Amino acid sequence: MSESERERNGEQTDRAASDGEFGRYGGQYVPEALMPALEELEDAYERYVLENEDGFMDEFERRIRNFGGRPTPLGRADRLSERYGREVYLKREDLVHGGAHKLNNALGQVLLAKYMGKERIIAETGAGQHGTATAMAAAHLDMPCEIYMGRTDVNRQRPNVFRMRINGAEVNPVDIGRGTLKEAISETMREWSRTVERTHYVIGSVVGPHPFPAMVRDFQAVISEEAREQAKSQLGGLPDAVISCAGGGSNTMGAFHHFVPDEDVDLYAVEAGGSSLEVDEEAGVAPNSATLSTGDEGVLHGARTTLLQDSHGQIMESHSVSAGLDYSGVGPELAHLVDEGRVTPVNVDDTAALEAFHRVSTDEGIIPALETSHAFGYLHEASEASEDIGETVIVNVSGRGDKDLETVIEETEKRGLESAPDMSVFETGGGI
Amino acid sequence: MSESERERNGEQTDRAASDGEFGRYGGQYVPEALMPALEELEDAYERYVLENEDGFMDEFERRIRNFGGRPTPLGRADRLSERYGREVYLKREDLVHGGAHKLNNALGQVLLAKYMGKERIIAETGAGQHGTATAMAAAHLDMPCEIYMGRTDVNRQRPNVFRMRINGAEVNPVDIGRGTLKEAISETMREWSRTVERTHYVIGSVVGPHPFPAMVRDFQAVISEEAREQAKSQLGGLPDAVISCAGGGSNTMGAFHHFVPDEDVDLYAVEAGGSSLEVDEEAGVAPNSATLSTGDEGVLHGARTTLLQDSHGQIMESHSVSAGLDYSGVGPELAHLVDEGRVTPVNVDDTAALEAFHRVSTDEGIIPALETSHAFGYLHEASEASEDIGETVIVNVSGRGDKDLETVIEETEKRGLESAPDMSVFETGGGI
Amino acid sequence: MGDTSEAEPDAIATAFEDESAFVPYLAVGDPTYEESLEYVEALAHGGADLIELGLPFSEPMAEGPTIQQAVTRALESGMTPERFFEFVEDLEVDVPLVCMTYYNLIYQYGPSEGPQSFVERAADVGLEGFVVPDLPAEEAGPLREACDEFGLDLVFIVAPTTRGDRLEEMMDRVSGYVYVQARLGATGARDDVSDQTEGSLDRLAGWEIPKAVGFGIKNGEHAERISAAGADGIIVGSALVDIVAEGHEEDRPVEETAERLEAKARELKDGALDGTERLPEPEHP
Amino acid sequence: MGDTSEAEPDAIATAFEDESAFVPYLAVGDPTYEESLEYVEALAHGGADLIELGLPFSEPMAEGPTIQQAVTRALESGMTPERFFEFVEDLEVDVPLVCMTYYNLIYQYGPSEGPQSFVERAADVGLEGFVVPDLPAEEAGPLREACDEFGLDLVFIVAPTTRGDRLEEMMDRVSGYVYVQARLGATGARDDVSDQTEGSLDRLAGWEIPKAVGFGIKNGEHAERISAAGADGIIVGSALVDIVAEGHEEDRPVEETAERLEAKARELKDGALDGTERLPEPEHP
Ligand SMILES: Cc1ncc(COP(=O)(O)O)c(C=O)c1O
Ligand SMILES: Cc1ncc(COP(=O)(O)O)c(C=O)c1O
Repeated sequence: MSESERERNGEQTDRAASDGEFGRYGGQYVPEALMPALEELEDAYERYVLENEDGFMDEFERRIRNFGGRPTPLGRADRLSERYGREVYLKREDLVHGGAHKLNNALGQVLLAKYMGKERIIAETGAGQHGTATAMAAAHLDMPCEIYMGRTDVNRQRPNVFRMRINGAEVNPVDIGRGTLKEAISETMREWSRTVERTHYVIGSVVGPHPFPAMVRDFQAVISEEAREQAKSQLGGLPDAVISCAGGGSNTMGAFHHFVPDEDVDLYAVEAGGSSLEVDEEAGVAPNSATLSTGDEGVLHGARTTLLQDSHGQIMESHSVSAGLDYSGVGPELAHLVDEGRVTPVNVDDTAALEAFHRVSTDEGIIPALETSHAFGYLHEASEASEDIGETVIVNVSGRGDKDLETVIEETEKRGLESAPDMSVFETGGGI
Repeated sequence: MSESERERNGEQTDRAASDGEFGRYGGQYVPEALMPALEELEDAYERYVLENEDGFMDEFERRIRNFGGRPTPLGRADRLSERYGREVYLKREDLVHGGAHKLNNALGQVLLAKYMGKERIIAETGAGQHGTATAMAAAHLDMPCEIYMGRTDVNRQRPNVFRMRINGAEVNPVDIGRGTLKEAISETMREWSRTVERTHYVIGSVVGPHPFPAMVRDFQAVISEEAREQAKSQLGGLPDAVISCAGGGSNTMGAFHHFVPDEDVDLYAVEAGGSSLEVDEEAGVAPNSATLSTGDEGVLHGARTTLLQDSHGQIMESHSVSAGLDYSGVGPELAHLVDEGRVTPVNVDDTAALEAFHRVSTDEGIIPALETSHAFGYLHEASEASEDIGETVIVNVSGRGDKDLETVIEETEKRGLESAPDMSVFETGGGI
Repeated sequence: MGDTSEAEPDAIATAFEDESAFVPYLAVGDPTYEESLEYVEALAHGGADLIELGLPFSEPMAEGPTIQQAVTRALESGMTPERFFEFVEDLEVDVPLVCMTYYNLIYQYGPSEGPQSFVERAADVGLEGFVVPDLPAEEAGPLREACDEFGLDLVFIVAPTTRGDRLEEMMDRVSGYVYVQARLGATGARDDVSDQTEGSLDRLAGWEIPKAVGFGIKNGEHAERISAAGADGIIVGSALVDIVAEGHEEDRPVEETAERLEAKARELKDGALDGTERLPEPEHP
Repeated sequence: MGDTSEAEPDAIATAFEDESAFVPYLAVGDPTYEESLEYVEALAHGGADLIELGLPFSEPMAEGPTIQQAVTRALESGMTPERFFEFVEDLEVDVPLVCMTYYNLIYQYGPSEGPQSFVERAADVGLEGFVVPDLPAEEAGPLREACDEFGLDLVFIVAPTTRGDRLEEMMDRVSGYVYVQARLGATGARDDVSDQTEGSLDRLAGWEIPKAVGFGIKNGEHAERISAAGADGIIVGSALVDIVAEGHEEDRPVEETAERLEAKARELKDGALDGTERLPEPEHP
């Protein structure tokens, strides 16, 4: 559908464009019961986050520094720089407490819930990264916390389940559908509807109804705020490009936000190409999670945005070797920046991401999350194809890969990747 | 044996007191083949580390910042402060790249080896924390790396084995004795003897022959250097006490070093009390690792120091629920500071450490390493017993506890600890 | 229903005329197209005054587990928006029919995006209106316009949390009836009927439009109490879907399940009727 | 040995008189006290000129796997420093005996710490000296003093890496003989005999004291070559310990293992003797 066709459809809302709308995306497509809560949250967002009422942002910044470990470094990747003949710098969100950028948002929202007088936190989680970050933030701020997680994910992400429990959170397995992130979000929305008056729902990415996409972006924007200053002082200027992996898009929006006005800085959002970009309409399955590249406009989990759906509008299952990218939607602001041409959507398949995982681990002594490995995979593919991504690039290292070891070993073996270290001698154990 | 008896024995060496001797401890009790390497290392330590030749320390500081994530925060523990009625601050070494203070030392030594023109790195590891830190540093600095690890430890610390392999290190299982840290150190010493001319041995704590104890301390001293400045600016002055867990003693010495001249700051080294302080002479087994509290002087792994030994001088097996504290010796400088009365040695048993692990995790949203949990265990016990440990205390959070999840769950269940979250619903899995 | 039973333009208003309307919900295509036809017709025989036909969406954000499972069964048996419209055409009932679905299906339908095509087709097959649980009044502009264009009603849900400005905005835009959510939470049959119902009905006292109460109504006694509290109708979903699910799981003959549905419908309708004849019982005697 | 075969004060010098001394090593108590007595005596019968008796230490930092395992077996069978001294007293051999052990055992022995008690007791049972692999010259002051006090020798090891100042320091302090480490690495029988041996012997050319070469000597041919390269003696450990280990694992009668040891000793001694009679063979023909 062309731009003009879209306009003819006359989609518009009654809210001001600044108010939760990003071009044609955004909005608040939620059950009526939640609307008053969203209004309350909008109000709190404006007062506390945007206007720093009661010193909210000061406290947030102090806590994300002293508890979260910010600022994270911008470090040069010596061997990748040599390998690709360009200056590669890494923004180290893997060093944030909990091992990923997720805490920036979780801590911000749990603190906001406290300022709002809420008594309880709920959150969904897929791979468990947002759940563990939320459990940590809730424990730190003394808020009861319940995490909803698909049963399949509970079973395959046990270490993260244990971390949440150890931090004192309840973990509620969701026995619906495929038992993964999509179902967990829906279930958390339902639970929120039931208990909305005293509960805050900590959404895990720049998705969901307004004000979540804007608010989560603002909490994550500390990434690009720091990176931009660090680039100026360490590199003597802005980078030519910023590369970031995109699931829901929170690390992406965080890493891009302050660079958006810098038109000379190219922004690459790297999605999961999965095993293929083809979809199986019949089964309702996309063997990828390349929403920005292959999806189209629709309404999911409270927002109008780009998503993976079949021709009827049923949401398709997404698939990626990386659980954190395995989601059928994407944040509305990111969808808009892609429409505008400001952000370039690209994608990298499972195998390329696994290869990048190993390459970065042996080259740099950093074990990136499988999600992050997609960003490195694109750096590699663009360099191999001699694409002009610039002299100086920043890769946002959204998280660490300790959580992915089992998956990586299994998937690496399945594919017989040659670049990977041989683990077989340790598989069988063996006595003394 | 009393102090005066010791003096009458007239133990002394031919080296100046400043040169690898800490009171009656220290020295270089190694095979002759290694002595030239130690001389070379002493020389390199003096030139590069102490005198910053070729800007070595500048490069170290830059890399430990941009790669390692320093400085780490000093953060207030709100709920522990409330619980104990004192100001509790946490020095967050768990946020260092790799998840523990270990990288401070590993990065320093691998960089030094590079400056010395060595071609290859070897290291021992017990729980795998030093091994993973060394593998990360070696990958970062492009040095081939082999890690020696007891077979028992290889089998029970598989995730760390995988992390090392993924960072490109070789892992050599040691099939001797009980197959744990003590054997791994001996084997690495042997391997070093074989290949000493082109190889540097990265020792993992403030133990071993001179110059290791002094050098490792200097690389770790960044902890107290930062903490002291942070205390002055955040707390308006020095703390009353610093509490740190002690295995070999590297995080302890790192956290204490710059406070040693501040006589008003009490320094507590918390050892593993294991299951009991009694020893089984017959079996050669100490069911603890409380070297400073219960051991006596002897010679182990290249240094005269305090150690766990039977009446004949045979080294005893140590035991602790925490693999990183499970060592029969301790650094000579720490032994000396205890003799001098500057450092107070205390210990906490397995159960108290496990309880502290859960308490800190639910109170603060930080999952401490089991090693670190001993330091928190002492804070708790001292507070319960109304001991005068001061108004303001800093606990050195030497590492994160992700690595310990399986152990903690198992040991918690075995003991039926009530304070711990119930994990049973997740044990059995269950379908959709 | 197609040409056999074309309802009049004021069909919804008529359905609420006796002030004790019974409004059942079923997921269309649950567990199969054919069975589902029988079940909906059984509800009509049992006394339904208006039927909410659920067009299954893969992410039923507002539903409890009972309806989620119904939706899953329906999708697995191949239900699509097009089939849904065929279903409406095939139905042999003469009560007004309302489509309950999520906005993405409405938005995606037809050659161009936007709700027009869907609404046009709905009008075509004789549907009277829509309930869209994820479309609050603020986002309903385009659908409202399309409904006006094709003469269909757009029902809004009023929740216990809805107050003040938002109520007024909704009053301006709602048509057909208002769906009064009896309590917080997703749909699902409950043993208790919430105290919040009366409060909600009080807040809507000035509204001209019929007020149907749903969420958690399970049996005749509930229906009676709600009706007695002043509701113009009662909406029942999960309690009926439970019968379908049970029939499916226990492999009952279609007729048996249809009979049970009809009996349940009768019980609920009777309860509603009784309620309008009595004074409200005190909630806490 | 006690009073049966008290060696003379210059016994070690005498042992090296023919410049082709054979110096075997065994871990005392491996696999049991009794067996070990037989094995050491077998070596004496096989032609040993001096015997290094290993007192097992739990952390044998300088040993390869063969001797580590011997040490483990000995410790498990209950070997202690006191039992070791009894062993020396029980031995019926008339060659000089040297104790090879690690410093902690020497340091801990007796009522007060420090090496005196150990050295005194060693002198008492008739030991002639010590080899302490983890005690470089720099740390040897106290032990050197105690040895002087009780008239025992202190042997140092010269490694291929030892050069310059350190050699001179060692020359000043060594007594008895010097243990020339043939190559880098821990102990253990190897098939090759290192080129480094000649270089090491060259560096020690000016030393008065006998030079015994060890590390990796496995058979008569090795012994011959080392001897021919100018060594005053050959030290053999692992190749003999291997025979003990094999006997233990395969449950051979003690006498059989003792015979094998004696035969191996004879082969090595003969090789050493042959070596002194020939010119060195070129290493790379
Ligand atoms: C390390 C990491 N990176 C990226 C993502 C993707 O999320 P987002 O696109 O919101 O940053 C996740 C989600 O779990 C993650 O854990
Ligand atoms: C987290 C942590 N803390 C403490 C220790 C103990 O070592 P040290 O006493 O040298 O700091 C270890 C050792 O592995 C460790 O991993």
